[in-house]
Amino acid sequence: MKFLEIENLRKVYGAQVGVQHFDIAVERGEFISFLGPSGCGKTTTLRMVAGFEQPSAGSIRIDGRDVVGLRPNQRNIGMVFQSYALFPNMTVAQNVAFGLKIAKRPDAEIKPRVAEMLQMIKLPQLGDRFPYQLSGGQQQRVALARALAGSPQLLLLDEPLSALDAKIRASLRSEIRDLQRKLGITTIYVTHDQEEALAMSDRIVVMSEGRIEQLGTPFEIYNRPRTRFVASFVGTLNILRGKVIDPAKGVVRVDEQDIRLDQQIPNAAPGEMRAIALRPEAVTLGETRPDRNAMKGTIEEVSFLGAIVRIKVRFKDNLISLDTFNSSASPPPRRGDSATVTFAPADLQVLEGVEG
Amino acid sequence: MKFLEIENLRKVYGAQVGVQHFDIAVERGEFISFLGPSGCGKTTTLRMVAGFEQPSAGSIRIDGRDVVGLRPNQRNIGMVFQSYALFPNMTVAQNVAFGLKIAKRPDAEIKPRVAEMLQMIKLPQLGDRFPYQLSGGQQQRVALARALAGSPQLLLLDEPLSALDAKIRASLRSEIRDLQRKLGITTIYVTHDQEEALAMSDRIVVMSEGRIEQLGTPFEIYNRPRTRFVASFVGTLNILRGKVIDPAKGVVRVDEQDIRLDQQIPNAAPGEMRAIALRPEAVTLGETRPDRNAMKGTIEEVSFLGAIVRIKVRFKDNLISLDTFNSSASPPPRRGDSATVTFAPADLQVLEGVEG
Amino acid sequence: MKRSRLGPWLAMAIGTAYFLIPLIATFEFSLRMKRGEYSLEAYRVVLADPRFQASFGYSTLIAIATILMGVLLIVPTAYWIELKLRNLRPLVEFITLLPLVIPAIVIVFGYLHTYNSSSWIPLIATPRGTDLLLTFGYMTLALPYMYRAVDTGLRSIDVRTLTEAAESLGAGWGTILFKVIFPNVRVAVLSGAFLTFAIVIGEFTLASLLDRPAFGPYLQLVGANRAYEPSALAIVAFVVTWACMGLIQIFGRDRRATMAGR
Amino acid sequence: MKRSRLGPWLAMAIGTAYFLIPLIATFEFSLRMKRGEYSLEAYRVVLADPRFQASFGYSTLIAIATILMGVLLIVPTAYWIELKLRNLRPLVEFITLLPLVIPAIVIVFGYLHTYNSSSWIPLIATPRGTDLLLTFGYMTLALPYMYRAVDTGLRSIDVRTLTEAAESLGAGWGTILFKVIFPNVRVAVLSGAFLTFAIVIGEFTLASLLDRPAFGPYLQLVGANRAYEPSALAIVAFVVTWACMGLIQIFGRDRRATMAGR
Repeated sequence: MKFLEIENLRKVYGAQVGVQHFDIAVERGEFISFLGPSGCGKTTTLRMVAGFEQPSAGSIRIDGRDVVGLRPNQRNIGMVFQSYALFPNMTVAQNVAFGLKIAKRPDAEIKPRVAEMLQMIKLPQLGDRFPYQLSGGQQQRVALARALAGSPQLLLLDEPLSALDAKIRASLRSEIRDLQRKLGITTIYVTHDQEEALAMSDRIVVMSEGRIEQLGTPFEIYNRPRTRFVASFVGTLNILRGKVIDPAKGVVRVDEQDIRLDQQIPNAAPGEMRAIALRPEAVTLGETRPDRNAMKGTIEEVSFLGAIVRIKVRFKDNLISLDTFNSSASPPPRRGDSATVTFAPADLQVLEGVEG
Repeated sequence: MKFLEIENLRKVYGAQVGVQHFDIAVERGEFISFLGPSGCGKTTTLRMVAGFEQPSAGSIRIDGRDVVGLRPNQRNIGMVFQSYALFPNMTVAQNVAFGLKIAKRPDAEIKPRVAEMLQMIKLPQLGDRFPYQLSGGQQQRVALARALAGSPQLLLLDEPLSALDAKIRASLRSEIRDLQRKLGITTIYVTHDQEEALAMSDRIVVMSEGRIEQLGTPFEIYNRPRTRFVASFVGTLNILRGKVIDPAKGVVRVDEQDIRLDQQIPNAAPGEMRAIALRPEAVTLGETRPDRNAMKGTIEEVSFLGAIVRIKVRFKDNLISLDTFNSSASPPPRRGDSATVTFAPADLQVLEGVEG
Repeated sequence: MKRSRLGPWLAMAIGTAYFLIPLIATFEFSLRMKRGEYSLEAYRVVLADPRFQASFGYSTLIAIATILMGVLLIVPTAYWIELKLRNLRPLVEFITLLPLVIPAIVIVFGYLHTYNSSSWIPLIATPRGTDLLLTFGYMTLALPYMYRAVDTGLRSIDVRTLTEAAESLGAGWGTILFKVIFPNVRVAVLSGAFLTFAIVIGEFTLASLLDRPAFGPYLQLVGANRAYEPSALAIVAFVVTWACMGLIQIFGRDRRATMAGR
Repeated sequence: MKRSRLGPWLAMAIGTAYFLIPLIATFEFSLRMKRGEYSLEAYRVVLADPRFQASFGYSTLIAIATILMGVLLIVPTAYWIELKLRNLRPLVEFITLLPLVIPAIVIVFGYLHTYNSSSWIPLIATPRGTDLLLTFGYMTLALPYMYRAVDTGLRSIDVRTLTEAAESLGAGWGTILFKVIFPNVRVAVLSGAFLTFAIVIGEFTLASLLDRPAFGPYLQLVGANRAYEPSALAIVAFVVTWACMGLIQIFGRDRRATMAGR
């Protein structure tokens, strides 16, 4: 038996389906992300686990106990909201102590626990401040401490970093993950930011239109996307349009240059058009080798992004975007230069469907 | 004579200095970014160029004409705002035509010009829509078309992408840059997003507390930051704390492992502590070579970010973060593995000041 | 749980009853002028009364004058404050709220002393002057509503940036006001105007103390001396004000839909 | 350019003069009761008048009753609507705005017919009953202000998420209402209360038509029969209402500072 089991969960609003066929089993201590565009049902699912929404059908078991029908205050969960949701009339310490007071813990226990939590979020001196005196990042850390103070069985986070700046987002991301690891608390994290989900999660549930598209580790999701939706939602893709030359040997022609795949092209006749996906980081500039495909083109755009230099190489109709690391010794190539790009046959993936 | 010349510009609010010692000369057709944290004076400077604020001292010349004292409507500039600022009571086409109507261009000229601009921003069928019927990205493209319709001498953009989603931001970024290149219009772009500035600009003005910290190409700014502020604001840095062993040969000891620099350490005595900066992308995992420094440590964290895998390696007290490209063939290393990192002596930079 | 849900519903029920019961009772009563049958007789009598027509016409005129003067005073002021004097906003808000809490009686006494026949501006000496004074008084009463409506309209469109955008496109002040600002607050101004109209039509204190032939005092006069007509009048007044409210809601909804779409 | 700047300033000057000139004139006049010198004689006379004390006391009592009943009716309703019935908000806003536009006279006629001595609830038959009716009337008048104040307070704190946060921490409804919601809207409720107080103290129409010994009718009585006392009374009423407004502003500023800090 897994720690959290959700079976055949379904939520319907009138005629509209919010969530359906939702099944997952989460290990104790696992960090699971629900990833998807807005309206995909990820928040609705989280809110059903929290008890703020009632499922139309299906079951949710936490540590063997069916919680459907229980009120949120009977579920022993910790919840963190996008808008922090700190109580404005209470100090930081009172906010953190709120759940403990409600549970009628003795004062002698509450005080050291609050101090411990503030230590944990690295704001030990701010107990007497009010929420409005803190920055957004600090407020969200306090919200985290408040959610964790009562040692809940399950931690639920609903886009907790969306309201924050990029730099704070990145640092708080690893802080949350460190904390979660240290406490070993089972965690569900809702986000629409694929990088966040990839960076933090043990496993990711990619959702679209109320269904699970794929469930897997970040590495699986990114490198072996099961559906076209997952492939395009997670990461960036080059899509090449090529004419099938030899389906059995896996040869296609893209802008008059032949390239090889490491697999057959299923259900394809010579002359048909196919879309082929290629991740930017699988492409390198120069370095022609016999085991790699090479294509000649012209550099159309060079974007210096800091650590990464993103280069777009134009062939006749197709365009390949590739990433290289910045090197202080050699400036990036220039627009208009001719260039050869190479990539391994294994990195090419034929997408389903015939292209016009 | 340069196209836009700003000399010794200064703006004071009461006792507070908003901008001072601001000098730049911009070529015709150049794309210049003002980059800095909020409150650094970048927007104030832009607004003085636009005419919405009056400088306390200094001169601004556009194409040889001193514009200080001219009203914004006499300066022949195009301006794009963070909040789009489309006129809600007018259709897209009326918005784009607004400046042309004010300039009393004949109707026979306005209509094709508006059509041309809508074509340019790839929204040719949306002329009859009202702004509230468009997405944020579309609205900002209309705002751009409106600003460019009157063929201004200078295009000013004030954080135009800050209100948009990450994905749209990235695509609109290259669209704006393409347009700017095609039209050859001199452009000033204000942003607090270093990646945006690095990706788009011919040159970047990094600002802090009302002053110019550094002026240079993205490559210069990123790889040869002149001040500690620029180094830490642009990109991410590993800061290693090491004990100086041999200042003349450039040897320091970091967590009991000696590393070499390609330069002397100025004003340092053996035994003093120094901070050394190292970019994450200059570090590689494995590949020991005699011309590179090597350090042995333990992998503390692995963040799978998609195209990039960010790995943190812990030594005794220091931590090095390094970036590697995702490779679908080989999963990233695991937490707790031991690892050797290498980096070239040339990539190390000693920061000013003695460390405690 | 159950109890706490019942409370609010009960409160809402009471709130609704508050308005509906008196209204229905009044309406029912107004239909009973002819013995033993429901008829619109009371309405016929009331609407045929020349004093009704005269007082209603008078109040309508005063209301229109109030609205015109109010718009001319408030729109440019509110625009200017939003654009350049944002620091003054709390002060201006305070001033515009004053008429809500200063009793109308105090305003009238102030006027009577300031503009009496021996003062510099002896407005009260002539009926036209008193009409003007009444209009001023109503402008004061309507100020909080009018200002708030216009201010809300202005705030919802980010006046500052729109003004700057128009300026950067070469527009002068006239163009900005009439092409950009006014069209975007027209709806807000209209809803303020309807509210003003509704307030002026039913107002009693000022009109009565200044002794003008307005609709409010006529209502009171009829109410004191007749049986069925007052109810009919009350219903007529209610329908007029309700129509005004309906118009506000219609315009308001339009605006809200527009906003929601953003 | 120059002209367009002058306009708004002129408008503001007129606006300010509007309030200041009558006020100063009234104040100056109120000091002239003793011939040839400025004195506070008028104030002494007014404040010593037992009818002043009685009517002011009566109005204060009614105001407090109105505030208590209003808070009990409005806070839970507004909370519930914000939390669970957001779709109903336009309707509720519409209802709460009705009293602004339905003339007080209509309300009174409605009450007179509904609660007269031959009706089911003959409130008007006894003075206590009429007092209750007056309180109901004032509650109606104050509803728009009170509701708006409470609603603004509730909206500024994201009631829904705070409620969910408290629930997830184990809190029940009682704890949520008294520990989380109420402390955060206390300021808003207070400012609504002060506004209500100011309105009730100066109200004339309802009190006069229901024939209750309130402060408004007393003001009018004195105004019709005396020379200097009315001015003094007007100033007293102004000071009282001004103090209420000041308190609202103080509490409001507190709140605003809090908000700005976020």
